Amino acid sequence: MNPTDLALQLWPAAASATAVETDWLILAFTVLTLLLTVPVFVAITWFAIRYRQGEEADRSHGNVRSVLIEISWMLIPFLLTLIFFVWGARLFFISKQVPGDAMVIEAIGRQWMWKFQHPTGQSEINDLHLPIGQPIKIRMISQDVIHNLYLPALRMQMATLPDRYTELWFKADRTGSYRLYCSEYCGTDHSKMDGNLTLMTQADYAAWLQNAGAQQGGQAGAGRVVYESYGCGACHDPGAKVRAPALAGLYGREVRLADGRTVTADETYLRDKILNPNRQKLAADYKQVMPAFRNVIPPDDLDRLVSYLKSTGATAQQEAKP
Amino acid sequence: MTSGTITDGPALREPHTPDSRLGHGADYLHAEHTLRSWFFTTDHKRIALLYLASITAFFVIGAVTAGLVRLALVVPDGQVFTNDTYNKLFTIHGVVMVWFFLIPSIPATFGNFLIPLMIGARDLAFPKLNLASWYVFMTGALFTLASVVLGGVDTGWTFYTPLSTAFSNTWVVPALIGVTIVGFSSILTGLNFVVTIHTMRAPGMTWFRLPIFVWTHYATSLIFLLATPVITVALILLIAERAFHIGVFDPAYGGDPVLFQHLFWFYSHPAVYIMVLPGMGVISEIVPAFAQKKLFGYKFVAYAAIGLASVTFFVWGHHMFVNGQSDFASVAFSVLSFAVAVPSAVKVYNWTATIHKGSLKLDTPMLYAMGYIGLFVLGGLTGLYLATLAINQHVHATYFVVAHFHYIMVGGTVLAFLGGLHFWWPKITGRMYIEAWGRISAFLIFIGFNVTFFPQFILGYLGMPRRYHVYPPEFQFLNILSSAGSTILAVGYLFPMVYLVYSIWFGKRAPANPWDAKGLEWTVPSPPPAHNFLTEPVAPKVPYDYPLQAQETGRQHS
Amino acid sequence: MSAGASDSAVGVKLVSHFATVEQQKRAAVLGMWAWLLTELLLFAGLFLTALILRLLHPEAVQEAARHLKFWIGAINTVVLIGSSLTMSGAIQLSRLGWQRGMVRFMLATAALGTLFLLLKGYEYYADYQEHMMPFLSDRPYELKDSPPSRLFVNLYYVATSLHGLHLMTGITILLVMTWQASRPGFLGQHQNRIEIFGLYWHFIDLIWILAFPTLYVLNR
Amino acid sequence: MFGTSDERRTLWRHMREPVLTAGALLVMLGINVGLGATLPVPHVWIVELLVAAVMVATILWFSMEVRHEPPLVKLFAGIGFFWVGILFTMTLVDYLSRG
Repeated sequence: MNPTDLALQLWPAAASATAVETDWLILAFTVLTLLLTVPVFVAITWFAIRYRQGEEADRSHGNVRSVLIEISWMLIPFLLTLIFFVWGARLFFISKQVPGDAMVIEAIGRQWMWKFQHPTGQSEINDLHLPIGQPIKIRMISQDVIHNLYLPALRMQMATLPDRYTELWFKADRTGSYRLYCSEYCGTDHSKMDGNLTLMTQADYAAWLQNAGAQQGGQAGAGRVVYESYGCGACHDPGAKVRAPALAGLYGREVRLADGRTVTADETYLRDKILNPNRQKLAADYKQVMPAFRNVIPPDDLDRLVSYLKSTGATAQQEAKP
Repeated sequence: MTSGTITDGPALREPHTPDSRLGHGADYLHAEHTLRSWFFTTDHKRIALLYLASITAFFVIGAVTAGLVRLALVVPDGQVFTNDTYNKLFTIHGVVMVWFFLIPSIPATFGNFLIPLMIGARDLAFPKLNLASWYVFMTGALFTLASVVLGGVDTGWTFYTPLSTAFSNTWVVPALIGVTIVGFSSILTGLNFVVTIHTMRAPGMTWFRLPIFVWTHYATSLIFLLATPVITVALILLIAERAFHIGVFDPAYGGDPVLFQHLFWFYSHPAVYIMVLPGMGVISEIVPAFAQKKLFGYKFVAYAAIGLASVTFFVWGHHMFVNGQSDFASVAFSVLSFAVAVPSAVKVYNWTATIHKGSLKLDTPMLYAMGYIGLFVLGGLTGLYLATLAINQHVHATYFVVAHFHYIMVGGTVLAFLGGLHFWWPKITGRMYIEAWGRISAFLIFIGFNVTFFPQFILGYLGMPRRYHVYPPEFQFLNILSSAGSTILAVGYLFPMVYLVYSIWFGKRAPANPWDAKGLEWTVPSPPPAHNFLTEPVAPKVPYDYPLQAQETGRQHS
Repeated sequence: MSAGASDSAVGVKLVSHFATVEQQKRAAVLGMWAWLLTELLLFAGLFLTALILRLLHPEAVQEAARHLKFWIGAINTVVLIGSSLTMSGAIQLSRLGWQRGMVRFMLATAALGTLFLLLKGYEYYADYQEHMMPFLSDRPYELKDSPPSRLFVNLYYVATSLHGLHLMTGITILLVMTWQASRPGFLGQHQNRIEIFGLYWHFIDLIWILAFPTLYVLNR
Repeated sequence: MFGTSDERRTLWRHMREPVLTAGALLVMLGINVGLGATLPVPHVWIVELLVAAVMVATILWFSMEVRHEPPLVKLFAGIGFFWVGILFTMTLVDYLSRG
């Protein structure tokens, strides 16, 4: 189904179970809204006709238990709407708990385009092809201002912030072509920062990966190039003149710090150390000599570099085992 | 009830002779005639008119830019303007409407004019400060207006960093300086109202004899005082950020752009209640007057105003559910936002109960009031949709949000403003407008508004993001519908501008109390004398002492 | 020589739109307190920013705070506490109607305020010498290896200059008022102006009492 | 400058409270400066914050004479701090719970 085929659409397509449940949520909420408002509208209209000045009508007033009335129309609607708070919060929490087997797509927002990178290394601009029936996590960051990745068919959006990773996940269950947008105003061509989200079967997706082949070689392979181009090896390679910590096998290991603490060299640690080595967490027995790469290395290069470092970690661990 | 003879003839040229019973003294419009007596006046009534003229001008500017935005959106491919022009247009619309129209609208005009009259005071506590606040307002507003029109600003009225600080190439700093200055005018107005309501009430005018209009303005003034300084400092930091790269909001140095959003919304969410509460005050005056019935649940409505003004400070994070705020904070802000429904519901149900078994006159102010109730209810409940986390994840920053806040701000504030304008027009000018025209324009505005903004709820749910100049073609039909509605709305707005101005010269003389309304402002001649009361005002024993009233039991009457 | 002996009548002249002097005085006091509310919230935004910076970048903020002139800040606090004392003195004497003594106390208050600003100016100068002005683009920054420290140092300038601006306004008003108050008959008509201004002055003091620990002490 | 002993007594009667207040403030400042200069224990900032809070309360209560004011002014003196509390608490709810 192509969204552009529709002249007038009144309800958006839903491509995941969460999206369908969100629709039920808003429909049910609308029913409650009507229950709460229609009586008011009808009453106002009816009173306006019935008690119009000059109309004969019974205007005598009996006693009214006003405190009881006031408290009931304060609390009953409030408690009823709270049901929807709970329901909405439940869905929200589901959307925050990423399953362990989720496929990770790296997304970068910049003025004014999206760049998506598949786990196998292929990347695409503005458009995104994804398989259904598989949890997908989009990890995203911005290179400049705040953007917001919005996937209406999945009823999902998340801001991309400069220098901080955010994520959203979903499990689509319907193939088709849908829209994706930037929904946080980001400057001149904000409204052109959109594209198509194509959801396909797993087989089609595999075929697409084969054929699309935008950038083969994978993240880690590309990361090796980054490693070379920034001259990291000059200090970090074994046998380098400057004594810097070896990086092979670093990922996932415990690192003893100068202040006595021990931290795990996870992804955040690697990123922090590259972007701003002085910030904290200086490794024990080393002097602080590394320059900061904040504002030097673009986020996509950083992603590749970290992938590379992770892969060298995995290799080293495999070698160490036998 | 009536005072003075009612004759037709030119109003502004001939002083109105007040009832001999009340002693002598020219009314405030004719007390002095020089230009100086207007621009250096310390009379709260004249200052209210200065504000009325200025905010009407700003409303026209905001409305014209809105019209241009709607014009651009008739076609999906953005052929009418360049993207930059479009972005500047909606920024002007937002900045002008929010800061130069909606925030001062009801408080600075009707609040200024009516609070001293309603509480039985000769003036506000600090008349010179009142005049100063108008000059501060005009300085800031014209400064900003010059920079958004001459240079253009393309950040949207929200000024989010780092777009506004590091990436926009437009005149952001002058616009920010102007908005900061206008903030001081809000603070001075709020300060004046708070002090006036506390210290200037006539003997016997206890808190529970005050009209709800005064209560809601008291609540509004508290928000002015407590929220405005925070946006002032946020804007100062933004200016320093842009001018000196101080970096606190700049991620390039480790600053946090989300912190700006916190400071911004700490003000800007309560600012919604700066716009809404005075409107509720106006409606609470109109409904009893046109039902000739005592306001139902007076104390609850009064406390609800204070309740709204307090609760609104705990909910700002619902603007940031998908902006990188922690999940825990989002849940906390979400549940607190639902609490806003309680005092809002109190207001709406009590107005409805007031109409029950009343004796209704469906004149223009009442038509606006009824329209207000309907639109405010829709706007308020769609606000609860937005406070629901899962729904927000879908409709955040879409046209659903645009529709929602226009239902609150146009359906709420503007309709209340127009209702109040018609209701107090005879008091302010001493002239009656032509009733038939008033009713026609009320209907036009109600219909035009709904045709304009209801399709935007659907557009938003379909997923059309806000601030989009170029949009997918499948949204064109609803956008055309919305733009068509806006032309009806525009005609509806033009009508009152014509017939109200016409009435100043050619309208029938207004009696002191044309609506048989209660309240001290209706006990003085129309227009009121320069010193408000010619005899010592006597506070009513009971507020809203209309002929019809429900026998409310279960609590003590004060 | 007796300054106090020249007692003058103490009172407040009624302005026409008030019913009583009592009402007029209450309005003035409440008005100043309402204004001070806004001042508090204004500075609270800056203190909150400082706290958030501390949470986000603890080490950098500590490092930056250690470069601030702790002792000048402390001496300045003493100066402001002293100025509060002289301001209280002026208020007390105004109630007694001791006009000349009051004027001297007011001058002393203005002098202490000015001393604060001079010390602050010297502090800025010392900061400049030590390359601690990261917002100057053409001057290298001392802690350039720690970008987040810039944020805190810059915030320090925003906060202290905003406070300095308030103090400067206060001194200007105080001097104008001293000039008016030195003329005969002032206390008979406008005694409450001294009290109202006193509230403002004490509040600037209060803000500094909060700013000093927030910027200089807590982050060490 | 105050000639007669009568006048000096009157003066002292009126100045006793401001002088004592200033003295108390200076002592508390001394404590904070001492703590800040020596940093005797970890988390000394808690103590410093408490001392600063007491200093603020002292200025409000004595220097600004809130204790002699009617309840309304007392409310106004306190309400601002309550609102500062809202601003800080709700913002920290976000920052302290970020993963």
